[in-house]
Amino acid sequence: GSSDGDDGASTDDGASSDDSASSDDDAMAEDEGDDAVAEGDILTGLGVDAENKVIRVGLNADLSGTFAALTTVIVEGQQVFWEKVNAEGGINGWTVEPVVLDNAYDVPTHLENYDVMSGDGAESVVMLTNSTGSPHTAAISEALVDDDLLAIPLSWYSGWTDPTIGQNVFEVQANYCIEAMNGVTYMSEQHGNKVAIAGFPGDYGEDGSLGAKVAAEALGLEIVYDGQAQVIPGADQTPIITGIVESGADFVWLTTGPGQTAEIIGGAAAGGYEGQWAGNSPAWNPALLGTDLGPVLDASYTHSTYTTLWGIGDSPGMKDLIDTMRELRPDAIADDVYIISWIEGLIAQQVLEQAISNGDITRAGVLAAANEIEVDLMGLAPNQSWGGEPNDSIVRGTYLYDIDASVFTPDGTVTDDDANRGYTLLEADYVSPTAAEWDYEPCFKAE
Amino acid sequence: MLEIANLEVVYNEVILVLRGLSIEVPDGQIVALLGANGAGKTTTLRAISGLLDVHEGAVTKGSISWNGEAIAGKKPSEIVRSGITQVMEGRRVFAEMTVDENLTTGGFTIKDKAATAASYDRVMELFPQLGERRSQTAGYLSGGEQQMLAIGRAMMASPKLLVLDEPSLGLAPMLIEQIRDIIVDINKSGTSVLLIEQNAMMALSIADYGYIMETGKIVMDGEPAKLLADDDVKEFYLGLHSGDDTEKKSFRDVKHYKRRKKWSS
Amino acid sequence: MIRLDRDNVPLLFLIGALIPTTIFLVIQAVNDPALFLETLIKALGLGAVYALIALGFVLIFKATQTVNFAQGALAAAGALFVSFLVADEHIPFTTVPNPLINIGPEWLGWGLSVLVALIFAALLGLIIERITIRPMVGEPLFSVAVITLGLEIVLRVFNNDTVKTEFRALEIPWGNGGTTVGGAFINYSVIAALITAVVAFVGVFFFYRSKTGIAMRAVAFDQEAAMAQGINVGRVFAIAWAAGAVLAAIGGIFATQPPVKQTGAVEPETANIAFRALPAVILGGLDSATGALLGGLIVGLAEIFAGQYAAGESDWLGAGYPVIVPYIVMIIGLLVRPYGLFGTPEIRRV
Amino acid sequence: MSESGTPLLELSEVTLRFGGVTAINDVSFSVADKELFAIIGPNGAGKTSIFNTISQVYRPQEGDIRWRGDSIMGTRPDRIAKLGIARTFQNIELFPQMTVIDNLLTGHHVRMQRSWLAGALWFGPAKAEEIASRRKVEDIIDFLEIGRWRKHPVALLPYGFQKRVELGRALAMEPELLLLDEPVAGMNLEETEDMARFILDIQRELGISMVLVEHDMGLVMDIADRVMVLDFGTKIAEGTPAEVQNDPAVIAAYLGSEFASTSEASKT
Amino acid sequence: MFGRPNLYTSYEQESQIFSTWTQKVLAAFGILLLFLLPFDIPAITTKIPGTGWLADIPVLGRVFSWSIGDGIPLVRFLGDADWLRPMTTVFMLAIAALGLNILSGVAGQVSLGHAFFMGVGACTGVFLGGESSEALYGLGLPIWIWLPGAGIAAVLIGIIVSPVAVKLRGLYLAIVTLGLVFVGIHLGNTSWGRKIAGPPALGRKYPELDIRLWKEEDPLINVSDDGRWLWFDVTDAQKRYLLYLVLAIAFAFVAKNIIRSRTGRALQAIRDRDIAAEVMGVPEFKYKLIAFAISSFFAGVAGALFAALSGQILAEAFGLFLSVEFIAILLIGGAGTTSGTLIGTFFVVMIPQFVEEITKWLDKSEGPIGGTVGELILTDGSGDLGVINTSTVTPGWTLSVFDWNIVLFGVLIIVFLIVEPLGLFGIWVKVRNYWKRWPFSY
Ligand SMILES: Nc1ncnc2c1ncn2[C@@H]1O[C@H](COP(=O)(O)OP(=O)(O)OP(=O)(O)O)[C@@H](O)[C@H]1O
Ligand SMILES: Nc1ncnc2c1ncn2[C@@H]1O[C@H](COP(=O)(O)OP(=O)(O)OP(=O)(O)O)[C@@H](O)[C@H]1O
Ligand SMILES: [Mg+2]
Ligand SMILES: [Mg+2]
Repeated sequence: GSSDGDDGASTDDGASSDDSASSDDDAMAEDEGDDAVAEGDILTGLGVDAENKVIRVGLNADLSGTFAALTTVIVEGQQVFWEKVNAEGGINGWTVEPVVLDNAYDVPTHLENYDVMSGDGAESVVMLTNSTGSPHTAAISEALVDDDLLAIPLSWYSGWTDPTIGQNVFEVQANYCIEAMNGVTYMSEQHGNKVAIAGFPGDYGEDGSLGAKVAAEALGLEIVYDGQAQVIPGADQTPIITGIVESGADFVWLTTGPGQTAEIIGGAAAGGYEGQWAGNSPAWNPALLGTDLGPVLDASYTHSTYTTLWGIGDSPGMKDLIDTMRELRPDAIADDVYIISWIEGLIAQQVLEQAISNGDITRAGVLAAANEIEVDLMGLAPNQSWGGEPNDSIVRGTYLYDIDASVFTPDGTVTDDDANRGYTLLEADYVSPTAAEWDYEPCFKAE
Repeated sequence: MLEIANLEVVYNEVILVLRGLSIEVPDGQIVALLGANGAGKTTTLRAISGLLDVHEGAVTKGSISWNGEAIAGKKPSEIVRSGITQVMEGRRVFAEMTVDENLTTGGFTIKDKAATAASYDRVMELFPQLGERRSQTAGYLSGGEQQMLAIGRAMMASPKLLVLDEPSLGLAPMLIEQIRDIIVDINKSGTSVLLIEQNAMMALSIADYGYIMETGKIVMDGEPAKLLADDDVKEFYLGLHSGDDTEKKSFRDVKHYKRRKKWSS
Repeated sequence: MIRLDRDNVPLLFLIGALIPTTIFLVIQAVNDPALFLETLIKALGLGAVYALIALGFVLIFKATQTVNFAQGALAAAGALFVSFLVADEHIPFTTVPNPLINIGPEWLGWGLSVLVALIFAALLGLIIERITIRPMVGEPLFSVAVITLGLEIVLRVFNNDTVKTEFRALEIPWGNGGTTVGGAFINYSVIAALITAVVAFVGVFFFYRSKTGIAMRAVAFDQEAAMAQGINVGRVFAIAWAAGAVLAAIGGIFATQPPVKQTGAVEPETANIAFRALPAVILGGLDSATGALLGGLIVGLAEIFAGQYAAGESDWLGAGYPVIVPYIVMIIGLLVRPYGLFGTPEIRRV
Repeated sequence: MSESGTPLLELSEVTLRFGGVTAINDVSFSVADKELFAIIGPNGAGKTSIFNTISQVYRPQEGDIRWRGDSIMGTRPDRIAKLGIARTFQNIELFPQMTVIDNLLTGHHVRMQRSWLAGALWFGPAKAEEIASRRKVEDIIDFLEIGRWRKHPVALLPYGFQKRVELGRALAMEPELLLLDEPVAGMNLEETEDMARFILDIQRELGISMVLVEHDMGLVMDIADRVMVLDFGTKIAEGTPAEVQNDPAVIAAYLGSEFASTSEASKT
Repeated sequence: MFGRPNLYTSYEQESQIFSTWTQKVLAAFGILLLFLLPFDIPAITTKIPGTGWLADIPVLGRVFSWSIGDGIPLVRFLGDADWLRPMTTVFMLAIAALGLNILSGVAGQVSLGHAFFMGVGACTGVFLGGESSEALYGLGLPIWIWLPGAGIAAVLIGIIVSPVAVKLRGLYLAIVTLGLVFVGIHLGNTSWGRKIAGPPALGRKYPELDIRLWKEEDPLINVSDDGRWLWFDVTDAQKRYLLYLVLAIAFAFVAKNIIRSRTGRALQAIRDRDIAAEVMGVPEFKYKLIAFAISSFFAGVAGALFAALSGQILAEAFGLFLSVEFIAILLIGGAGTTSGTLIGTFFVVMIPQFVEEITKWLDKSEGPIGGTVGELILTDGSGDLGVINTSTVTPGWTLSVFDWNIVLFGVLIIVFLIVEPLGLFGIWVKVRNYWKRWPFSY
């Protein structure tokens, strides 16, 4: 974890001058945080503007790349979250300023942004509340450890819990692998024991496919078609469709993107396949209900995810989210991913609260605080803590929803009372026996 | 009538090529424009037909008017429609297209189908060699055949003013004679002709009026008879060496030093 | 008799590869005729969509000698226009309701709206041509090609991020419905694509024999000489781009339908149809309408058949191998004919 | 120097067809050392095609071409250049974006040895060779009086000078035989005289043999040693200028009435 | 010599890259500056009065805020972490671009497959230099093997595809090479491809840049950790910068030599007139092959450096966009010239940085100029006139700053080619010609 106290907390040789020249304009403020300064009783460092009592958190997010449609909304939601927090007086009087940089879903750009956030300039931060993408987060994970920074990845890869990086990369919610175990278990209970699997290659796709296989083995299901790592975005999916149709599976577990989900389900339906479908959370997009496939999906798809969804349930977190959005962004479309924004925000808020009460908001201090607490996600999702063993910090509960076109309000705004993107809850915080017993190990290993 | 007055043309915003050039082509006449390589003949022609743009050139001074209307700055297509057609230097046939298709493009501006057909027959009559290669790809024609095609293509537009940039380039002696007759023919049928030629003898033999240009300016003009009588024209354009000796000198005896021309002093 | 010299080797190779393939396919056809027929029809449908996109490429190439790399973005934009007019029922970029959608029976209103969408596509093509291509008259062709790459980048951002192209339905009246013939399921949109491709092909084919068509080619080969013939190069460019954009839009609409996609909705990926169709254009020959049609069909057949019958081999072929099948077919084709099957060879002569 | 008896270049019964067109039909001729041999004939007679067969851009279907007694049929064009056959082209084929110097240096390419790897490192042999070549090329530039253009891209040069540069590029190849395709087309008399002077100097002082294709009969008849006349790809006459000039077949097919009247030009 | 200011006294002098004294001094100064750029060098210790407003200007302000504030001079601005990596990227991309310039700019063989060859280099690098495990291949060899090896492997692959490539012309070639890019990314999905490049969408760790004699523990020269070089404290990022700078200079020198020597002329001749070139004694096939090989070598090495800079290899990174970026570099810089290529690379990499700086500045500034302009073009999506949206989601028809960055890249390519088809180099030539009045007086 937080090893040798390097540039973060200690005073090093650099220009440690706290000369009176600091009365300069904005641009000057940046070299203030060059080293640890005691402000009142609180130890501050890089990423903090002690004079104005501002703490900066970073979002290294995809705002113009492959997942921009999704990520921009999440980032916007988190900005709303901080607006609210700051309006209510901040965290013990400290204002939180989100620094948003676009990684364009590109690893070199992610690294460039990370250099900025981990540096000592005006955009340095104490933690990253969003680090979009798996290869991207993997590329910075070692640096996070070196820099005493923590990051919340927008990626549910099962490897983040790894002890070497798990105290810096905060996996939030169940991972793809656990999700698939739960999903396959649930589906087999409902629909039968012949399962087909199809997914992308790589961390996401193969994590999900492997999770499905683990569950299938534990439950004694028959894997009639194995499409692990076979689905390639942009390619014609005929081989997979052919495979699924010929397999005669009772249900199919997909770890794909919405486009491929539609492609495969539509193709299989045209080929006469009549089984059921389910998949990891990213495989679904409610907009699909508005397409020609709407009826098929309504009848046969089960959506799995890690959290409660917009307007479903009456947890305090959901109430807070909806109220805040209604107040600050009344025109925004009601979107389930705001829940992710809120979860990221809640984690950062509670971590910073702890750090302030510890009297240390240097990077190392924040990191230490984060590993001390259990965050309360206010019913939006299972609570979580990271400090202990991997097995203790893994979340094992997921949520399952039935897709229901009749409750689908396509462009419902946050002020709509019955804004619903087409879900009815089947199971909340569902933990399958396989998932409950799972001993930590990355399902999909790169090395 | 085409009138060019005090024309100045600059390439690439730095290279001044025409320095106050003035030329007139009265209706129904053949006017010859002679000059050394690089004098700016082709540039003059580009200015007339509006093609300077393509070469990063621009008219910076002076005027060009066609039947009283200023045409500098107009689009090439408009200029062609107003009756000026040219045979471009270096043939410029559409290499990938057949002979027939090349001729079709020549008649692009003519709507009247019968007129087009008539022009086509005329071209075929004038250049029987083209007739034999009608559907052959133009790029594989010999140099001279391409030249014929270029002239034929221009004739398809039945222009009021035909501008020819070195039509005799690369043609066999017999064909040069033919071309000369063709030009006279075309002229007789009412088309004015501006003829740019290196073959001064041929050009002056049919022209009504002649200009001689050097480095962007007209240095001498007049009736062919007057030009032919000039010593410098005789020496530098006709190869008839000075004085009473009207015998053409052999190339083997060409001196290794040159006499200065009086106009370039 | 075929002599074995350097030029014949690829040809022999091709024949050598075709014979076992044919035998394999014949066996498959006998084995399961319904599946074979279904695959064949699907392949023809995909081929028709490729051919439509390819025709758009050819049209623009024939006038400008450049490949329009923005064709994909134009396809997506065209499909978006339809989605605006039909699903959202208003005129693009405004809140003005689309009055046509309620005229007559559903299919009529839809058809009229599509027509309007195509007009919008043509306008978009014209605007793009006017702003970015017209100033390049007389400039090096490769620069123009790269301009279209720049256009692709810009248009894509507008398509994806401004409009948020997330599964916007086109509400095609027949949806992904179809009929069953001889045990094979045929999507109506496959039939529609085939008919449209043939109609477009015939149109383009005859256009090239007209005077304007010849003028267009003249412009492509030598802009200056064409101007000197009185051809209005700007007008020719405009016609080509407008027509190219319309063909792209038609291709884009079909690219959301079976057999290409099942959803009948525009998504960011719709724009990729152009890159998928590029091999078809090159295989057929960049400047040949016939080539576009045949190239499209060949590539479509190769892709779908490979996807259907080589599915078992995907481990060593690599998952998603159908994406690169078109490129492989293209490279083999070019080995035999460097200018594609029907392309005009450049005149090289001294 | 070739041994007496073997001509420098010899074409025997060469026939070249393009589909239905017979561009060259059973043509034989030979060029001796230091000779200036001219080929004339109507447009499309096959003159340029003969050049193209000699440089092996076209492969004739029949016949044989020998260089110093050895057949060069099937040799690649760049090998032909290396043997010592240089040429100019009917439609200027300079490298338009390169400067005059670079065009000439490219001509000298065949006489340079250093590989691309030596060039990449520059220092040492490659540099020495570059500078030596540059010296040779400067001599040619002086000889052709194009010094003032040396650093201009050739595309911007007036036509006449481009023709000169093309001649210079061919000379830079240090050839033994030079093929000139219409070197004075498009030139006025003054420039034609210059070009004639260069051609004669090349023949006399450098001792290079030449084959000349030209429609300017004044020039051809004055400077050629021997003339061959082609019509429709077939040889119709060969001999000294005087013989050819008075051959009725040649007059009918090519010269026309006008040529006979060169001497009476003043009458017009 | 025709009224030129530069009079040469020998062909030898004229043949040098920097042929006059002024040029030599300027070049030496420039290179020295590049070497010093990443370091902080305190020099001016007092503030300059009346220069406060300088700090208000984007980009420049970053520079001046230092020199005004703490008396640290101009060169400090790269000391900021956020400028160091982009500059290192410039050097790395410049190597690849120089290679493509020889193939496309000089020899006229337009290739959209440059990213593919970079990918080949990157994969070879990780195969030779990476550690093996049950899921991955790797030989763990030192950098002096894997870096050149990356180039050589790319050359070998280049030679394999050249029989097709050499036959093709113009856009046919461009599209076939584009196909290579797709094929290359696809190979990452095969069972053996992922053992080299790592699994798709996750990638694999790249070998470090440390220079070792063989596989021993302690590197000869440590590049991957902070440390002391001579009398400087150097961070790993600065070390990498210096390493890449040295490589870029070496490759630029080689590229320039190739272009100005016999080979370069032969390539240009083929570009301009292939048949004529052949008749002049330049074997077309051989030289196209050489051009392909050289370009692939540059690409291969650059590809390995690309992945090393990320610390990670990912097959998807070597996609079409990268290839397009190179074409943009060549065209913006001016195809065919070495200096143009270098300028073009700098421009293409740095433009997004500048755009970001400027929007940030506009967003924050309140002053008379910045404030008004900011208000005019920025919007928070509330329906005012602005076209640049400062929020991340973009309601309505405005684009976010991040989208604008991409749009601007596209627009820049378009505008550049329309305004100056010869690129930055063309602009430079024009400016120079005004002064030299070349070649005619006007
Ligand atoms: N595009 C161009 N850019 C720069 N200079 C040019 C351009 N075109 C021509 N020039 C220059 O303008 C001058 C005149 O050229 P022009 O072609 O008009 O001459 P010309 O009289 O037709 O010569 P020729 O008899 O050789 O055809 C020449 O010196 C030439 O170098
Ligand atoms: N590559 C080719 N393909 C088809 N036909 C050709 C080709 N090259 C030449 N020809 C034909 O061969 C004949 C001879 O052409 P060539 O160019 O040799 O004539 P030439 O004697 O040089 O004529 P000119 O004096 O007009 O240049 C012409 O009829 C021409 O059309
Ligand atoms: Mg001229
Ligand atoms: Mg000829």
